[in-house]
Order: sequence, then structure tokens, then C-alpha cells
Amino acid sequence: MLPPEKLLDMYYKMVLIRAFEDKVHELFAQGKIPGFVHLYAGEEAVAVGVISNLKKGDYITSTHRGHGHCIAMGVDIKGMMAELFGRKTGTCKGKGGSMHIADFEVGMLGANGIVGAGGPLAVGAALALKYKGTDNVVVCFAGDGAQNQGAILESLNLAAIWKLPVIFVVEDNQYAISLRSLTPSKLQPRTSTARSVAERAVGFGIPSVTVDGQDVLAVYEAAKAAVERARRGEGPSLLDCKTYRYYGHFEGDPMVYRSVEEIEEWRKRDPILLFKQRLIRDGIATEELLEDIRRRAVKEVEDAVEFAERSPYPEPSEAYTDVFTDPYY
Amino acid sequence: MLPPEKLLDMYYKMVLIRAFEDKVHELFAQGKIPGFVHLYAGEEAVAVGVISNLKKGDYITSTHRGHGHCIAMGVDIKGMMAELFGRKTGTCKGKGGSMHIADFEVGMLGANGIVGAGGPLAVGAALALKYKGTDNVVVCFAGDGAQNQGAILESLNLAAIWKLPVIFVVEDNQYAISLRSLTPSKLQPRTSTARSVAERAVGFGIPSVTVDGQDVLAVYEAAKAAVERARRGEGPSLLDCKTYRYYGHFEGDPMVYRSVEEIEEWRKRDPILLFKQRLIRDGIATEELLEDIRRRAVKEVEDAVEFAERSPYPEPSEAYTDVFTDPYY
Amino acid sequence: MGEVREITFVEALNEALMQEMERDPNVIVMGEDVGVYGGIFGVTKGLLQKFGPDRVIDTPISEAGFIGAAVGAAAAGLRPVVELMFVDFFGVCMDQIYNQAAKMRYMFGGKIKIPVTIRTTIGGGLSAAAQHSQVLYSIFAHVPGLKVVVPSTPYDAKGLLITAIRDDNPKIFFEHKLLYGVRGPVPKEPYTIPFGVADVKMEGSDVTVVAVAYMVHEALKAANELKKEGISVEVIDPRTLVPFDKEAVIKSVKKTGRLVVVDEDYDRCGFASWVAAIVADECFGYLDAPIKRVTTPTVPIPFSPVLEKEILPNAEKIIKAVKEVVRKA
Amino acid sequence: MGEVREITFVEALNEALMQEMERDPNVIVMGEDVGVYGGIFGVTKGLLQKFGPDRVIDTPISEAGFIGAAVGAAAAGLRPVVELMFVDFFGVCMDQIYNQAAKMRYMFGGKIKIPVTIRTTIGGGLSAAAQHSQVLYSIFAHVPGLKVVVPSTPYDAKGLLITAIRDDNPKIFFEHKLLYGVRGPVPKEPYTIPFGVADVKMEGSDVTVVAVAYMVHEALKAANELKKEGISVEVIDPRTLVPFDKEAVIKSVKKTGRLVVVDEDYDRCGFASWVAAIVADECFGYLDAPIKRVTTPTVPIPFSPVLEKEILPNAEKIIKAVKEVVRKA
Ligand SMILES: Cc1ncc(C[n+]2csc(CCOP(=O)(O)OP(=O)(O)O)c2C)c(N)n1
Ligand SMILES: Cc1ncc(C[n+]2csc(CCOP(=O)(O)OP(=O)(O)O)c2C)c(N)n1
Ligand SMILES: [Mg+2]
Ligand SMILES: [Mg+2]
Repeated sequence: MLPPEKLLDMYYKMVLIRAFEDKVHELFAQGKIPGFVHLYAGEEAVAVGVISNLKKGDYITSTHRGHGHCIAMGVDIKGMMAELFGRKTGTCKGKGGSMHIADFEVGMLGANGIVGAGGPLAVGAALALKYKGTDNVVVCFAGDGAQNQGAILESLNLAAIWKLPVIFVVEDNQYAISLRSLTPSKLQPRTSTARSVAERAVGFGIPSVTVDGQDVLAVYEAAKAAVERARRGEGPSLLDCKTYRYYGHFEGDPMVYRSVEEIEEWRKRDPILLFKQRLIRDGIATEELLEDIRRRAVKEVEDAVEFAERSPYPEPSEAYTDVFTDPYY
Repeated sequence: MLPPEKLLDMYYKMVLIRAFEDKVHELFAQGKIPGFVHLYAGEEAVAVGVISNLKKGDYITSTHRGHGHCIAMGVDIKGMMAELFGRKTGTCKGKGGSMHIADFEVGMLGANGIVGAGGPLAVGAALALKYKGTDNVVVCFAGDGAQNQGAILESLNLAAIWKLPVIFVVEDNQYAISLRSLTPSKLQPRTSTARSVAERAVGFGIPSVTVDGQDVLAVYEAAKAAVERARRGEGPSLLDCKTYRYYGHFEGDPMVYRSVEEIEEWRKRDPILLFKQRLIRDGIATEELLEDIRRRAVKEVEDAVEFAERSPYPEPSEAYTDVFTDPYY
Repeated sequence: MGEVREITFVEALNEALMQEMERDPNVIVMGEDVGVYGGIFGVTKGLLQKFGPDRVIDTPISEAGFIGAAVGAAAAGLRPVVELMFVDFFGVCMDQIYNQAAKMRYMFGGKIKIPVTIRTTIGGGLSAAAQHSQVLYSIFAHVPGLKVVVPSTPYDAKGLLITAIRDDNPKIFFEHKLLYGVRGPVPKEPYTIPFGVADVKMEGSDVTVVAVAYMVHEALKAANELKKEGISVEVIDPRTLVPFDKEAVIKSVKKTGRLVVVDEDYDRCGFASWVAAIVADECFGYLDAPIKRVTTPTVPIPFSPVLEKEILPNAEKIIKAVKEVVRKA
Repeated sequence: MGEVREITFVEALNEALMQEMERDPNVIVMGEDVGVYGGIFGVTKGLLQKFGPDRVIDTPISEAGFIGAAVGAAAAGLRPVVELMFVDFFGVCMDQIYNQAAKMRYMFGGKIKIPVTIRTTIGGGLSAAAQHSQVLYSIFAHVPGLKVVVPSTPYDAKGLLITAIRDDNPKIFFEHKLLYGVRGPVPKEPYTIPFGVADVKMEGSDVTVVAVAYMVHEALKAANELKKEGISVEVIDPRTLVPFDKEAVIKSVKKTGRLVVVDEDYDRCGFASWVAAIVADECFGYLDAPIKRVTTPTVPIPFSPVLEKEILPNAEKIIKAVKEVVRKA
């Protein structure tokens, strides 16, 4: 059993992600945040369950839906919010935006606008870690849709033949925009895979397990086994986590492809709700304590918004810096 | 059991491929053929065993090592040889060369200079055939090395979810240039796959079978099952054919990565030799008859060389035609 | 031309697809979210409902696979219209576009045709950051074998898309995201616009401005401003980059003696350079001033609105450039 | 500089790799057949034997996977040199090059560096046909974030490769296949050549000729011929396209008043256009003749030697162009 402070920290991270995403949803609707924004609300158990197994020197690669991964890795949410606002104080000085937040200091190798592109990067980071003789690992987060991209499929093979410390975490939130990973409809085949992604991994020689992605402790345990295996030098694994996103694919999505009922159904097994019930049941925390934690998270997010709104925009001349390490040409 | 004339035709095709390739080897060494040339000698049982199951309206996609597929599909060898010589009378008017021979008339959709690129093309051709309501099929030939290319991996998934009439034929000749598909060495991991390609296909929901690629009848039977399945609308299959190439990866290859002994070992199970022994044993043909057939093939190849050498080069202005269906701009 | 209505660019494209699909059963539509979703910008809305899932195919996230499949289907007799959601994703599927579709006819000696249309979106201005804001049509114009179409108005969008679908060659059709909502008069009946015929959007005598896509609108805005100051600008929209109406540009420059090329693509080795180079070669002696390019500097497209504005061409920057060359006279 | 020997271009590259790997344990080499085979053109010969399979990694045919892995390894602190066997294959892995490696530093606000070197081969003249003969460096120069290196001599090859390996940014290093066997003086000791400094190969007063890679040699051949006819040609080899030594070209054109740009890449939207455009903008008033481009017309590279010769630039065509501009004076 995990120590209470660890469990509460996990809870805190989950509610912080939720508070962050709910707030961003609101700000986007108010026209305060520009660009393409993909929210992680509903999937918190995956990021937090997996990342709670990592230590200093480990890396992750992320996706277009990366806020949750960032927060779980410990990226400062003030910087993140300022980044979404396009401000100079953003994690990436306002140059990246929601789809391109990275913070190598904490091992976050980057959100990515290209579906599946994190796969090869994760393989390469793992290659470097192995070459350096560390026991560090790399987690490659990718969606159900991403599993059909050549870059991910090639990465599975490379990680397997090179026996690299990579944990492929599939965030199967049932949809790739409107395409269905699990439940075909009359108008769409099951577009994601003919077999489960977990079975497919086995075909590449990678052990895999299907996980209830709403249950943070189930995710934690599955990831623990995979991470330990990787640290021991026994190679990659894949976790196929079944989960769900509450908001649209991106903010502004009319969501014609799914019903309100379906969302309601999933909300009944909300990962934060489930974890809360568990923590109370097991006597780890009281309802009040958890509510305090949630309020603290909401407050932090509000502070982050205030920080972002107060922050200046970058100087226009910043557009020409950072192309190379040398001055621009 | 196949009728004798069919068996003898298969034998003829195999020796024709061999004669063609042996001659090209010779001509290349003499400096008569320019460019990059990849020979099929040693793998004849695969092309002939598979393609003997095809009928009018079926298609194949091929590879850089495409002569065998062309000949088995019935592409005229005079045109092929003229193509290798860069002449106007070549299959592609001298514009394509060895790596780009195509003849849509007989269903040959093209050799390909890009490893794995035939996969998506095969999927698309099969989509068209299915859309048109025919029972025709598409065979996608690709090497062991090609199986690690994203384009092939994505194609497996697409063919599976769309239940397309595609037969993926893996020509596992043990090497991708110097990389080993089966037997790792101290200096190279098993670079091709952690599992067999056949197992990998199953992970995509595609039934597969491993076949002795030196035994043309074994290949024939395995392909028959796969082709019939596809004609019945039951979807794709994969055949993993174990075979070997006798010449270098391309002409001019010093072959530092393998031993002469290994080649000799494989030659003991030469596909033409095995088939010959079988035909004689089963009383289908006499040694003399088979020798006659071989001689006929050699003669045809010689005629093709003569045809090619007598043929004119294209006009330089031909460089600007055929970019589009309209005149060049 | 019968009834003419004011409709949006999106509606014009949608109408072209509807009408061509009705006219020719070989026209099919493929891509991510083109079915149930109707295309993430709405271009394929209603097609699935009208033509069913055999003709409107929602594809997994496997661009190499499904764009290659469209090419293969075209080789086998269909006339697919396939969508690459953002041109920025070309890096995962370029081989099937530029080495396969674009070269097959030529490599195969002109014996086949590949009537595939690839639709994609381009352009900045939405804070979509470095991987969702690029233009990149210069890359597709750089390689041989692709017709490159870049409409700027609803009228051109419909007519050019119909021409594209009926054309027997591979085409890439670029839709600027900022144009989707633009309204304009469009005939209800199907009609075609020939490729390679520039549209002189405004006649003028002091300086020629060449621009495509969204930049046509910025150029016209600039021209109208400049008119007030007594500077007469001729605005030319080539509408297709391949084929390119060189004569129209040369004729205009010979009249005005000055050229400003406006281009949202990156400056280095881009379309603007090529137009400038043609004129620098063929209009020598007619030029009264340096040839100016108003382009996007070759830096990744930044997220923050202030930075993005800094780098993208606009009316203001066009005015500045025009004044520079007019002053030089 | 110590001992200087006559060695080949291949040997010079090999020596650079040897010396840099000895110097810095973070330098690793990856690619297809770079190990046991020593690279299909011999550039990596002996590295595996000397540095072992942890540092010299033979990769499967998964360019997106392993080039992306090199990028990921660079992000995690290594300094990989990765080989793309022919630039023609960029279509399967461009995303990892241009959207990942090239943009990460910028998108992430300048906080990281990606010191990866991508080596690849370019060029025609070997009848290698449409998919193994291209140049395409214009595409890599077109997109932001890559340093583009194009050596023309053994001396430059070694010095520029060492500079590349030590440089903290993503670089793409182009090796022309016809140059591999070219011999020239090369110091034994390691040395660097700064990027962005053109080499004036021959001084002259009548016309400036700009060329890179193999075309430098054709340009020099032409210049020597023209000298006999009393035409004085200045030949400039920029050596790197990014950064580009604009000043050297401008200075030369201001002196000679005439410019011919020689470029084996396709003409449309290519490097030659960009050089011409720069000069057409910045040398107006100094030009005594039209700016000519001697380039490869934008058609697929044909196989037949007569056709290939027809389209590739060479000394003869350069002479013709130079005479045209000199006559115009
Ligand atoms: C190569 C590529 N193709 C398509 C897209 C457009 N796109 C962005 S997210 C997305 C769906 C991704 O689905 P999934 O991997 O399941 O992740 P989710 O959005 O569900 O978290 C698509 C198609 C892209 N960004 N990159
Ligand atoms: C995308 C791509 N990568 C690399 C190459 C270079 N190449 C040509 S053939 C080959 C090996 C192919 O191996 P395999 O698929 O096993 O076919 P084989 O040559 O053994 O028949 C390689 C690496 C290529 N042509 N295309
Ligand atoms: Mg998903
Ligand atoms: Mg092989």
C-alpha cells in the first residue's frame, strides 16, 4: 500500500489537472486563449497513475493533449497558463502554446502537434539513458488514434529489438477526434485497430496489459511493474489504459460524433470521484481534507491565471530568436 | 494435385527468372547495364508459387527486387531487358529502369525504389477492387526488411479494418542489405523483428502462415488458401516465406556481411533444383524435358538481350514527356 | 451560368464535392474525420449521409497508409479525393505523394494515369503555432509531377476543385484556413476553371503584385489603400503554381516595370523567389526597381499572437514594399 | 596544419567521424548498414570495429523511427550522427526532421538544444532513376531550423563534418554521390570550417557563377574553358545553404555585374531561384544582364543515360548560359 502522503499528492495532482482544464475551458470560451487547445479532463488517472512511478532523470514524451502530463511531471502551472496566454513568462516564452509545452528540467520532453511523433523521440531518449548506463526510463504517452501511425509502430519494434527502457502508455479515450477505437458504428468501421492495441504490442514482442484508466491505483500498479521491468534492463512494455475525455476533441468541437448520454455514463466512473471514494473508504482522508485539497488546487489555478494575465507579451523581435543557438540568419 | 501443364509452366517461369537474372548479372559485370540492379535469383519459388494463383484483373505491387515478380506476372522480357538497357523499346520507354518496371496491362503495379511503399498502394488497389464489387485480389510483395517500415505496418492495419482482399507476401531472404532478419550476430541485434513477422500480423488481426519459400508447391498451396479467402471477401492474410538471395544486395555488393559457405548451404535447397527433383519423382517430367524448358528460357533471354542491344535510345526530348497527361510545363 | 448565390468558401468546396460525386461514381472521399464529423472545417459535411461509407471513408491516423491507398485506388481506376488535415503533416506521408503518385506516370513510361486529388489546409493567423500554421506549397511545387492549386475565392474554390477532380493527374489542392469563412458569388451549376490561367484581380500601371490564397486579399487591401495615395497597383493571382501562368506575370511586369511578390510561405527557396527569379531572367531591361518579396521569414511559426503578427505578411507590409519600389523609380 | 595527404572525399568523411568519435563519447552513429557493411558507400567503414555496437548502430528500415530516435537521443544529451541512405527517402521521415528536430528549440522557448547531424547522399549521374538521384536540399533549406551543409571537396567534407558534429543545432549534411571518389589534399589533424563562409574557388571579373556540391566542379570546368575564350568567371561555392553567405555573392555580383546560378536541384522553387531573387533585390542597378539559372528542369530524373544527361546541368550548359549573359552586355 502506498503511504498516505503519496496518495494525497496523487489526489492533489489529479484535482490540479482538473481545475486547470476546467478553467482553460472557461477562458477559451471567453476568447482569452487563442489557438488549438485539447483538454485532458477525465483522463487524470492515467497521467498521475503512471507518472507517480517516475524519478529524477526519467523522461516522458507527450501529445497534443499534454496539460495533464505536464502537471503530473511538475511543470509550473503559472508558466503553463502564461504560455497558453502567449505571454513572455510562459514555459516556452509564448512561442509554443498549448501544443508545444516542454520542460526538460523536469523531464518533460514536449507536447507534440504531430500525432505519434513522440514515439521515436521516446525511443531515442531511452537509447541515450541506456547508453549512459543509468536505470532511468522513458514514458511515451500516446492516444488510441496515434497507435495507427507508422512512427509509433516503428517505435514499438525499435524499442523491442534494442530492449530499451520505454513504457508505451496508450491513452485510449475511445476517440481519435470522431473515429472510434472500440465501438464501430454502421458508418465507421472500428478504425483504430482490428485487434486490441495490447495484442498488437505482443506481436512486436512487447508485453502488454489492459488497464482500467479510471482507476488511478490500477494504473499506478500496472505502471509500477512496467517501470521496474524497464529499470532492470528488461525492455519495453505497453499499457493500454481505457479512459475518456469529457470536453470536445479541441475546444470548439461541436461533438456531433457522440451523445451527451455517453459522456454522462462515463462521468459516473470519474477518476477523481473513484479515487476520492477509495481514499475515504480506506480511511486515508476525510471528505473535508479532500475538499481542502481541491480548493487549494482551484486557488493555484486562479493565481496562475492572474499571473498570466498580468504578464507582458513577448517583444516582437523575439520572433527571430531561438531558431538556432546562434543569432538568427 | 495441379495439372502437369500448370506445373511445367511454373517450372518454366522459374527457370526464365533464373536465366534472366543470371544474364543480367553477367551484363552488369560487363558494364552494359547502368544503375542499381537487385537480382531475384534464389527466390523464384516465392514469386511463381504465389502468382500462379492469380487471374485476370488481379494486381501485384512489387519492390526494388522486382524482376521475378514481373516475369511471373507475364511482363514481356524483351521489354524488360530493353528497359534495363535504357532503350526506347523498354517496358517504360527507358525512363524507369530496373527499379521502376510496371505493366498495368498484366496487373503489375510497379517495382519500387522505396522500401515498403508498395503496401499502401496495394491497399488502395484492393479498396478499388472491392468498391467495384469484383472478386479480384492484390498481392503485396515486400522483403523482411520492409516489414519494419511504417508504411507497411500502417497497411496491415488498414487492410485488416477494411477487410480488403490483400495478400501480404513477405520475402524473407534473411537480409535487408546487411541487416539480419533471423540470426542476430554479436555486432547486430536481430534488427528485423523481435517476433516473427507472422506473429506480428496476428497482432493486427491478420491470419498468417510461415512458408518454406524454397518449395514452390508449398508456397502455391499457402497462397491458394490466402487468395481464396480474399476472393470470398474474408479479408487479408500474410505469408512469411523463408528464402534466400544468391547475388549481392545489388550488383556490385562486396557481401562482407555473409560467408560463401552460407550461400553454398542454401544452394543445396535451390528452389529450381527442389522442384525439378519433385517433378521427376512424381513422373510429371523427365530430366530431358526440363532441360529443354531451361534451354528455351535461356534462348528467350538471349533474344531479349539482342532485342535490347539493337533497340535505339529514346530521343532526348522524351525527358520532358509523361510528367503529366498534358504537355509538360 | 444560371443561378449565382453568395456562399462561403467552405460551402463552395462542399458543393463541388457533392456535384462531382453525383456525376461520377468513381469519385470517393477519404481522410480523417471526413465522414461522421464532416471534416474538421466542414468541407465534407453531408457527404457521408448522402453517399454512404463506401464512398466517404473515415480513415485512421495513418496518412502514409491512406494517402498511399488513395494513390493505389487511383491507379486501379477510381478518382479519389483524399484529405491531409493540415499540410504541416506532410512529413509523415510525403513519400506516397511525391515519389509515388507524382512520379508513377513518368517512371512507367506514360502508360498510366493517377487521377488523385489531395486536399489540405494551409496558413497562419490562428495562433495554431509551429506545426499547424505552415504554407509549404513551395515544397510541392518544387518536386515534379504534382499540379498545385491555390484558390483565393469561393468562385475559384469550386471551379478549381471540379477541374482538379476531373483532371487525370495527381493534384494537391491548398485551402487557406482564413478563407473558409469568406463569402462570394458562386454559380449553382458545376463549372470548371482551367489550370494555369492567372486572374488579374485589379489592373494597374505602377507596380505588379503577385499573390495567392489569403494573401490575394491582403494584396487587394494594400492596393486599395495605395490607390488613395495615387499609386496604381496591378494585382495578379496565378491560382495554380503548377502549371504557372508565367506569361501573365511577365506581361504585367513589362507594363509596370516593378514587381512585388507576396507569399505567406517561408522566404528561403520559396515560391516568391521563383517568381522573382523568372522575372529577373525574362524581364531584364524592363525593370525600373529591385524585385521585392514580402514573405514569411524562415522561422517556425510562433504561437503568441504578437509574434505571429510580426512574421506574417499583411497589407501594411505590402504597402511598405510597394512604396519602396515606387520610390526607387 | 601538420601533415596533409591526398585522400578521397569518402576517406575524409570517414576520418572526420573517427576523430570526432574518439574525441567525444557522446558522438554515436546510427543508420541502415552503417555497421557491419561500413555504409553502402563506405563512409562509416571501420567504425563498428573500433567503437563497438553501442556507438555504431545498424538500424532496421524504419527511417522515421531511427532518425526520430537520433533526435530524441540528442535531446537527452548525445550527439548522434544519423544516416538517411538517400535523400530521396526523406518522404518517410521528414516529420522527425523538420517538425521535431528543427523546431524543438524554438517551440520550447530556446531552453534546449538538439545537436543531431543527419548525413545523406544526393545527386544524379549514376542512372539511379527517379527515386535515387534527387538533390532536394532546397526543401531542407526552405524549412526553418536546419543548418544545411553541402561540401564539394574532400577538404571541405572533413572540416564541415567536424563543424557539424560539434555544432549544437540540427544539421543536414549532403554528400554528392559523384564526389565520393574525388581526391584532394586533407590535413590529418582535425579542423573545422565555419558555416556561412563561401569559398571563392576562382576569381573573375566578367560574371559570377554560384554553385555547390558536384556542380562546383562542372562550374570550374566551364570557367577554365571560358578563360580560353577570354571570359573571366568568378566561381563561388557557398558550402552551406543555411547559413548562406549572401554578402560574398552580392559583393561578387556588384563587381562582375552578371550572375549565373548553377544548381542540380529542381528549378521550380529551388535554391537557384532564391539566390537569383536575393540578387534581383539587392544588386539592382549593378546588373548588366539577366540572371540565368542552370538547373535541373522539374521532371522526375529519368533512368536512361541519354535522358538523364539531357536534364542534368553540366559544364557545357554552364558555358552556354555564361555566354548568353556576357553577350547581352
Ligand atoms: C500526423 C497527424 N495526423 C493528424 C493530426 C490531427 N489530429 C490531431 S489530434 C488527432 C486525434 C488523435 O487521437 P488520439 O491519438 O486518440 O488522441 P486524443 O486526441 O484522443 O487524445 C488528430 C487526427 C495530427 N495532429 N497529426
Ligand atoms: C525507405 C527506404 N529505405 C532504405 C532504402 C535502401 N534499401 C534498398 S533495398 C534495402 C533493403 C531491403 O531489404 P528487404 O526488404 O529485406 O528486401 P531485399 O533487398 O532483401 O529483397 C534498403 C535498406 C530504400 N530503398 N527505401
Ligand atoms: Mg483518443
Ligand atoms: Mg530481405
